[in-house]
Amino acid sequence: MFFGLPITGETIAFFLLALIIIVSAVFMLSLTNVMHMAVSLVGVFLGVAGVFILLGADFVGLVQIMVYAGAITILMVFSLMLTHRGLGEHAVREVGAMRGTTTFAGIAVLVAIVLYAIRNAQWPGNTTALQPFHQSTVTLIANAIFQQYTVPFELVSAVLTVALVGSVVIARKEE
Amino acid sequence: MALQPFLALAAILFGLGLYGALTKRNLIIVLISIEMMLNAANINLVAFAHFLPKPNIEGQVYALFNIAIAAAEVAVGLAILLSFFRTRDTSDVRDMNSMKW
Amino acid sequence: MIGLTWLVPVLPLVAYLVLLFTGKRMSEVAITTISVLAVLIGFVISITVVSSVAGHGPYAPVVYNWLTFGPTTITMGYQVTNLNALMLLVVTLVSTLVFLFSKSYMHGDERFSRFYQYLNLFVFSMLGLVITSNLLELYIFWELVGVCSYLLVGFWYFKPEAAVAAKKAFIVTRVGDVGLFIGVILLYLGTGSFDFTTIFAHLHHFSSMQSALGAMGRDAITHLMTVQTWVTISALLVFVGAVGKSAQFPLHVWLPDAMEGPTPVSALIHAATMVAAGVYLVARMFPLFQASAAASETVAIIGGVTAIFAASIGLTQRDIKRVIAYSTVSQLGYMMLAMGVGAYVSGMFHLMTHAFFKALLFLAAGSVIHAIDTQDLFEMGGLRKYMPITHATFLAGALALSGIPPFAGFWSKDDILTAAFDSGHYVLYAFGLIAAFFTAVYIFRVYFLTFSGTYKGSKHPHEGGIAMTLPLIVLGFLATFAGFINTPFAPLLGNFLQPNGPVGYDPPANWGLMAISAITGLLGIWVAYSLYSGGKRADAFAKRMGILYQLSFHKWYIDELYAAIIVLPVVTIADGLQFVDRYIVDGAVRLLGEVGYAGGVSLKYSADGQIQTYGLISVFGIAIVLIVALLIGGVL
Amino acid sequence: MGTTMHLLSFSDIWRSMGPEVIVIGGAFLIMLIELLLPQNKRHIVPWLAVIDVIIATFLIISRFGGGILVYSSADYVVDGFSSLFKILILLSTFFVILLAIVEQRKHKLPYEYSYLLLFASGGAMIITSGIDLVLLYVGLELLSIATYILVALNRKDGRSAEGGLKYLIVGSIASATILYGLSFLYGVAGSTNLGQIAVALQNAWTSDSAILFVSFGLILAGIAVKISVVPFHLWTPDVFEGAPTPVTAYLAVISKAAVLAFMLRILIFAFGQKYQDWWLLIAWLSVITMVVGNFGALAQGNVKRLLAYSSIGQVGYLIMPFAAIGQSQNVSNMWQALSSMMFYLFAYALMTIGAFAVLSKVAQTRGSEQVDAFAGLYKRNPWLAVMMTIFLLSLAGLPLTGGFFGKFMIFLVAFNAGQYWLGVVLFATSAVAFYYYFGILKAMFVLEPVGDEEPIRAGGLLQVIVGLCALGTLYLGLIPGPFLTVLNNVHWFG
Amino acid sequence: MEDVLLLIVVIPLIAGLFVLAMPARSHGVIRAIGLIGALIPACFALAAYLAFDQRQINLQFPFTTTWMSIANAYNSLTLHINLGFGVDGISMPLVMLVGVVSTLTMIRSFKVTERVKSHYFWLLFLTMGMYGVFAASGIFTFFFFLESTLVAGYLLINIWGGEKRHYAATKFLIYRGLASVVLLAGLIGLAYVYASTAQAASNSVFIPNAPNFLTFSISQLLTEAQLIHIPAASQDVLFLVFLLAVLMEEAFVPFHTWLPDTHEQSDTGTNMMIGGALMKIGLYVMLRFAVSMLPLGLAHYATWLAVLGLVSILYGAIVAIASKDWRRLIAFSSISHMGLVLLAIGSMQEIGIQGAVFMLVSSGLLTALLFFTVGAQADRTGTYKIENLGGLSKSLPVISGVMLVAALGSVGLPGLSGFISEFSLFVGGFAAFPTLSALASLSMILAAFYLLWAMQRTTFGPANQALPDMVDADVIEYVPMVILVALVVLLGVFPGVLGDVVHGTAQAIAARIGG
Repeated sequence: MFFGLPITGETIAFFLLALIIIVSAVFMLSLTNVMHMAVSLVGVFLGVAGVFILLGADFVGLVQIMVYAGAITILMVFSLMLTHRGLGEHAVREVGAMRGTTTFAGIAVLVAIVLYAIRNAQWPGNTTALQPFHQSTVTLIANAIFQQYTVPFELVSAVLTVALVGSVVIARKEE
Repeated sequence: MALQPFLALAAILFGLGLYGALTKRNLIIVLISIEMMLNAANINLVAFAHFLPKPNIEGQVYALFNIAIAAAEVAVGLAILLSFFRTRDTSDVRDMNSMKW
Repeated sequence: MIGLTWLVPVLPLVAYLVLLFTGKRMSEVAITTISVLAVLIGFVISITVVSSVAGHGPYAPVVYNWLTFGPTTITMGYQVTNLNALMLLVVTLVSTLVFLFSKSYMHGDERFSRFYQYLNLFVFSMLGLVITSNLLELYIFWELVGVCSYLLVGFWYFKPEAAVAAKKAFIVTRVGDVGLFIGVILLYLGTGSFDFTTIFAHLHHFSSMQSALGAMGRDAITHLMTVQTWVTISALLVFVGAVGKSAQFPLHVWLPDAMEGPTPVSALIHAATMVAAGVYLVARMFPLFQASAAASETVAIIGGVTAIFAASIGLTQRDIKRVIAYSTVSQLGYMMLAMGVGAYVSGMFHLMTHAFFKALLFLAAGSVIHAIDTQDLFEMGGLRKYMPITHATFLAGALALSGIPPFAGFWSKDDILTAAFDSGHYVLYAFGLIAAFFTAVYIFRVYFLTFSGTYKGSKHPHEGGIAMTLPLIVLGFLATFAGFINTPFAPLLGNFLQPNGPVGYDPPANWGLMAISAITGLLGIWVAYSLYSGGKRADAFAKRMGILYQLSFHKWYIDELYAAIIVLPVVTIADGLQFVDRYIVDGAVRLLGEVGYAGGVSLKYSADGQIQTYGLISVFGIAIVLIVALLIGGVL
Repeated sequence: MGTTMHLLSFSDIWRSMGPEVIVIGGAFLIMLIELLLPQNKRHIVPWLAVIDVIIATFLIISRFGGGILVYSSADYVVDGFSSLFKILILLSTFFVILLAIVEQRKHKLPYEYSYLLLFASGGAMIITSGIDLVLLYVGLELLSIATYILVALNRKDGRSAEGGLKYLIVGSIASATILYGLSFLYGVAGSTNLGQIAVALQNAWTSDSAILFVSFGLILAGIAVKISVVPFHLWTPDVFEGAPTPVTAYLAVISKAAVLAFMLRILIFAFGQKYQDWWLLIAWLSVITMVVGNFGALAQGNVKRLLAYSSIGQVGYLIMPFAAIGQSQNVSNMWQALSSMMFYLFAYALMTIGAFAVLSKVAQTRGSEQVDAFAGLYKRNPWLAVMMTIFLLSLAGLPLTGGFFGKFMIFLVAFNAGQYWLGVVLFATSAVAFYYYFGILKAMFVLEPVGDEEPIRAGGLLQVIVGLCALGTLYLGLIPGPFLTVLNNVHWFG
Repeated sequence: MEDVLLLIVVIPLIAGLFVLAMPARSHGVIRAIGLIGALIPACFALAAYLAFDQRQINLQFPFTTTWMSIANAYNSLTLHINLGFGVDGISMPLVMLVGVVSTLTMIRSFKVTERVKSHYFWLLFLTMGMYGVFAASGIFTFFFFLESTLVAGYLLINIWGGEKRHYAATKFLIYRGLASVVLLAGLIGLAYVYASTAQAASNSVFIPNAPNFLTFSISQLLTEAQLIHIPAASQDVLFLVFLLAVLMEEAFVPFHTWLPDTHEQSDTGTNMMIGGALMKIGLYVMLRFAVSMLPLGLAHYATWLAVLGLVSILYGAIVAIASKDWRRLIAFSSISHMGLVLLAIGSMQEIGIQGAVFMLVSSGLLTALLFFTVGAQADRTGTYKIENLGGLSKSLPVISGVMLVAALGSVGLPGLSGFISEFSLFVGGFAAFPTLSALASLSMILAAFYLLWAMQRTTFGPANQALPDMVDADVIEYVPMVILVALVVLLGVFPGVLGDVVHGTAQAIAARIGG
């Protein structure tokens, strides 16, 4: 038993992934070298993708890897490079201890409350199956998107268009 | 495997993201931290989708939508950042202080 | 003619209005004619009224509804009683003479018509006061005469002293008026009426007052009050009004200062009529005072004290008018003394004779002042030969004042002294006697300093015209002979005033006391003669008297005392409170405003432009919201 | 769910979301037209947007009062309140676009604003009708992302980008918070459909109350950030100051209206079961929002920031009915609360947009947004001064104006719910607000113009905007009857 | 006659709009319109006054039209809000007072040469507001007009005032603003409490116009006040709310500091309007709502009322002594006088209530007259500081004389309107609080002291050499002075002209409060 959980392959996998995510996240927040940050960022996103896959959401996991670990990370790194003279140098002055502690305390309270609530809730029992769905998640997702979620799906296109046009309008050089 | 560990993980990630958003000085890192918060929410959704008494796919779909929107958000954020950088030559959060009081 | 009584006060009012609108364009003669006619007709009517009343007794009031006032209705109207009729006669007579006198006295003044306006208004108010049928109406006219007095004292407003004196006269009498005001209210609350008859009727049935008292139960004081104390308090408050108007101690301070007004004003208002209104009020409210022994006693004591106190000041004043003014105060004290000991008829008798001889003295003094333009006794002298008529009439007035038989003052003053003695007020009797002595001393001091010796001034003195001398002569006649209407041998006035049996206390004649008072008067004249007819002895005597002289000369320092214990504290408190108002009350308000504004400023600066600060605050906000949410849910 | 799924027919889509289709589809179309038009013809683009808005508005109005239409398969509902919200949104968008046209003549905003505004409004409209978490969230994000861009649109002013970035950071955190909260809702209920959530939650309160409270708190906090409830309001003045004035008006009105609709749906519909417990929390938020908003404005010299704080205060008034609902004795109170909020929202929209319109003109000619810029406005342009007076008096809550009547209705709600103190705080804080509103009034009427005394010439379009807003403000204050009748007859699904 | 009140309220507004339509430079036309716009309603008011039925105690000349309806305002009942007017014995005299004061202010403001157009517009607007306040028969109508006076007053002070006018105007605004807010809370609370009581009582008592229990109609509330009694606890709370509002509105100590500042900084016309009519609103509210509709609350706090009144009476009178500026002096004097009204209301006597109306009217006229004359002399001397004046009787006999009349009227001289007012109030006061009233009567002496002392320093004594050459009142100035003096004398000599109108209503109120 580990934290009250039976030690199975899944459990081990989960804790490994959790470790990766949290450590990467902490690294990302504490490192000052931009390249190191980027690497740990990828760690976080990949870890999350792993969690998704562990939860049977293979498609979502894949999208996570492609969008986050791929596209967004690259976008970030490019932006970092664009807004910085060199890659190796220290990114910026860091936050003061006082501010850091206060922020940490506030967030700690917040997270503690959420954790407390999570712990006290009566969640449904364990699902043993790795894959609870009887069909391929892709099919299910496709069905859902094109039947139940048609409207949001169409809207997302609007969101993306807005983002695209907006980014262009704002980021283009003054004519 | 149970639900709580996933939720706990998400909560912690949410907290970390929030912490990053509120303490990091580089605007890009701030934006990334916000993405981490969104990721936390996605973990929640996917975990719920998995562990619900009647597992349903809606959580996963929701997560997918979120990923798409988050990407759009990041793109816009970076665009505005570039515009800001162009006029101010800085990407420090603390330099966003021309408007106060 | 009795039906025309209302004309008596209305005629001066008409005259007032006529002068108000057209006076500026009228000649002095026209103004005087109108005014004198107005009061003269009133006088003639008054004579007929008196004769009617003498035969008929008091008439029922004639009233009109004025205002619905709670459960009752206030009426306005007039009533002819014996007392009123007498007063009408006295007031119109003196007014006529003073009006006439003023023509010469005020000749050439640029506000001649204004002067007559005020005088007419005054006479209207005074006559209204006299014949009113209810207490509220009396109060109304009471205040109006006060205002006229204010206006007339301040007639020469550009003299700072006159301005101050006018204000002082108004405010000091106002103190008394407030007492009367409250008294009227208390009587109304107790009896449910302002009508004299109703009020007096209730004084014999306390039950209705008892219930009114019960209704006032919310106030602590009323728990301690019985109906008797209520009556006493009401009576005392009414008397306070009288004290103010009649310049009784301790509210006498305004009257001497009021001499800043033109002399005819002093004669009419501050000697014969208005100041006597206090006495008249007590007489009019006589049943009330009879219902309260304590109140009557107070009236007597105040009267007696005032008589001797004012007389003692009169001994040393240098200003001719002030001496006579103190004399007035003193004589009014006599009248109050009479009222206090219950000698209703004696008081009214003295009021009447005093009106004649005091008006005479003032007018004579006015004649002198008019002739030589000074009021300082020590700048006069030897005027006997320049102004024979003035001298003769003044002498008559002085003798009347001193109580030398058979002049008018003797009979009335002696009546009072007798009443005081007979009713057992020996101390007050002694006061009265000493005051009588002082009276003779100071008035003959004036007489000797003015008319005997040699003239010290530069201006050539001469008699005024017929308008001046005629009133003097008429008044001189009255001062000499008016006393005979109520001698112990023939108490005509007593019979007239008491048609329904005796009112108050009417002492029998006492030859011994008469002799004593006559001798006292003669003694006083002798003292005055020895001190003042021959030059320097007075100064030596003054030195010998030392502190007493100083006390008298400085009017017992009452003015200074008031300045120190009333005016100064009030003004100081006012300044202090003004400071408090500005810096503490308003300061608190401004502070509150500033605090609010500072709150705004601090909120303004809390937005420091740092997005992460905003985020941090929001995080705390979220945490608080969560905690509250969980607390509400009963989970935490 | 999933078994009885069927596809939406096109007629269903048209009947349920015709206006949204017109707005968003129109936005796409206008985008294309803008690309195709030559540079010198592009000035017609905003007018196309205006026409689009007008068409959509008429469509809604023509369908108004048609009862409640629920499209369960599309998780979409068309009820009276959503229609009113949409009318409000489109009306405000109409004014904002016109104002932007005016503003553009001086500032050369990129023409993209016209369809960005349409997209944003489309998102806002979706929020008012959606009853699915996904749909609501996507709508919210469409609105948010479009407004982030709009705020940063003025590239010549560095403050614009800064404001946009600030808004983006705060807004994204808020979105993430809301999303996080929504995820718990989904987890407990097992569905993203609000109707099903509401049903599921009825049973879940006994077992999972803690997590539901957390979910509620997170969503509330996120919403609070978006509509700038104290203490989540601090970004507001900065962003308002940075944004181009039309966009500021947009943020102040439409964003808030849409998020209020969101709040209405989620908090009352989904959490309705336990809503009675929340009222005190919301009441306190309302109170501190009113107090801080109005006191914060006291010391402001910049009119835009002042109006930002003022709008914070107004939000306090707007959420008060939510608090009162919690104390309602019966269902009629809820109707009253909803209609009072709706009424005030309309009044608020008109007076706020009007005030910003006047401000934009004054700031333009004077080159300053300070209160001093208004000095002597009455002499320089009486029309603008009088109109501004109407808006300010309405904001301050003086009778004859929509602002007063709206506050009055909210006041009645509080009284009817027995919460007298809330009503008293409402009017007490608006009395404090007199100070700064009348400060502007004073500047306009009392003070002499500083610098040049040249009359300000307001263009016809601006006069139309301002005039219409003023007319509407007065109409709502003088003759609120017809609108009240409309409000009395609308129904809300939930 | 039914619409007369509506016309009275609307005509000034229409005139104001006409003024706005005029070119700014045509001062003559603007002034004429202003005068006509105030005169016509004043004539209507006079007609109404003469036609007033003294035996009837309901609101007369009722004009009511439904303005709007709010559904579900009280439980599921609909609230109908009326635009309504109507007057009774309390409000009729005050409407008349507004007519007199506003007309004369228009005449006085012929002297204003700066921004004439705005000045007349706002004066007319203020006139409308004050008519509306006194003539309103609905809570909503009342409040709406009350707030309109706020705006007009603020701008009138702020534009045409003295050196520190911004400060004074802001103070005016905040104080009266807060007061009106508190008042609104009280008014609506009153309506709600009456609604719930009426609903509860409707089984046993016949309530006209049921089942619209939540009503904003003042006449309906007055009717209900006779039929049902709302719980004592509610009455107490509501009464406190009203009391607080009135204390601020009417500038009672310690909420008074705005009034002296306001008066000190305002110009003469504004002062006449504010002192002459606007400052009567607070006590009108007290009589109209707190006294008439909350009898138990009144009974509970009667002593407090009296004490508060006494404090204002003495405080105002004493501070007035030390006032160096005529306008401050008048302000404190009016605080003192209004305190007397509060004391009398606390007495719960019919006479006290009658006296209250008398005092409101009388003090309105006298304050207007005082401000007018003080302003007229200041126009010539250029100063309001008492110490800089002196001997004005010489050069300005008419103005000084009228000033003296006004001062004496304030002192409570019989024959002028102040006397019967003070007298009635004191009769009421003594009937319930002899000790407090006795203390209050000190103010009669103090009033004589400060007013006559100020007169002595202003009009008496040698002329101050520093003063310029002056010309006495001109024709335009005669009109207000003559009319006001005539009215003051009329009321003083024949108080029945006012008393007959007031009596019936005062009696009805007294019956309600058991006085």
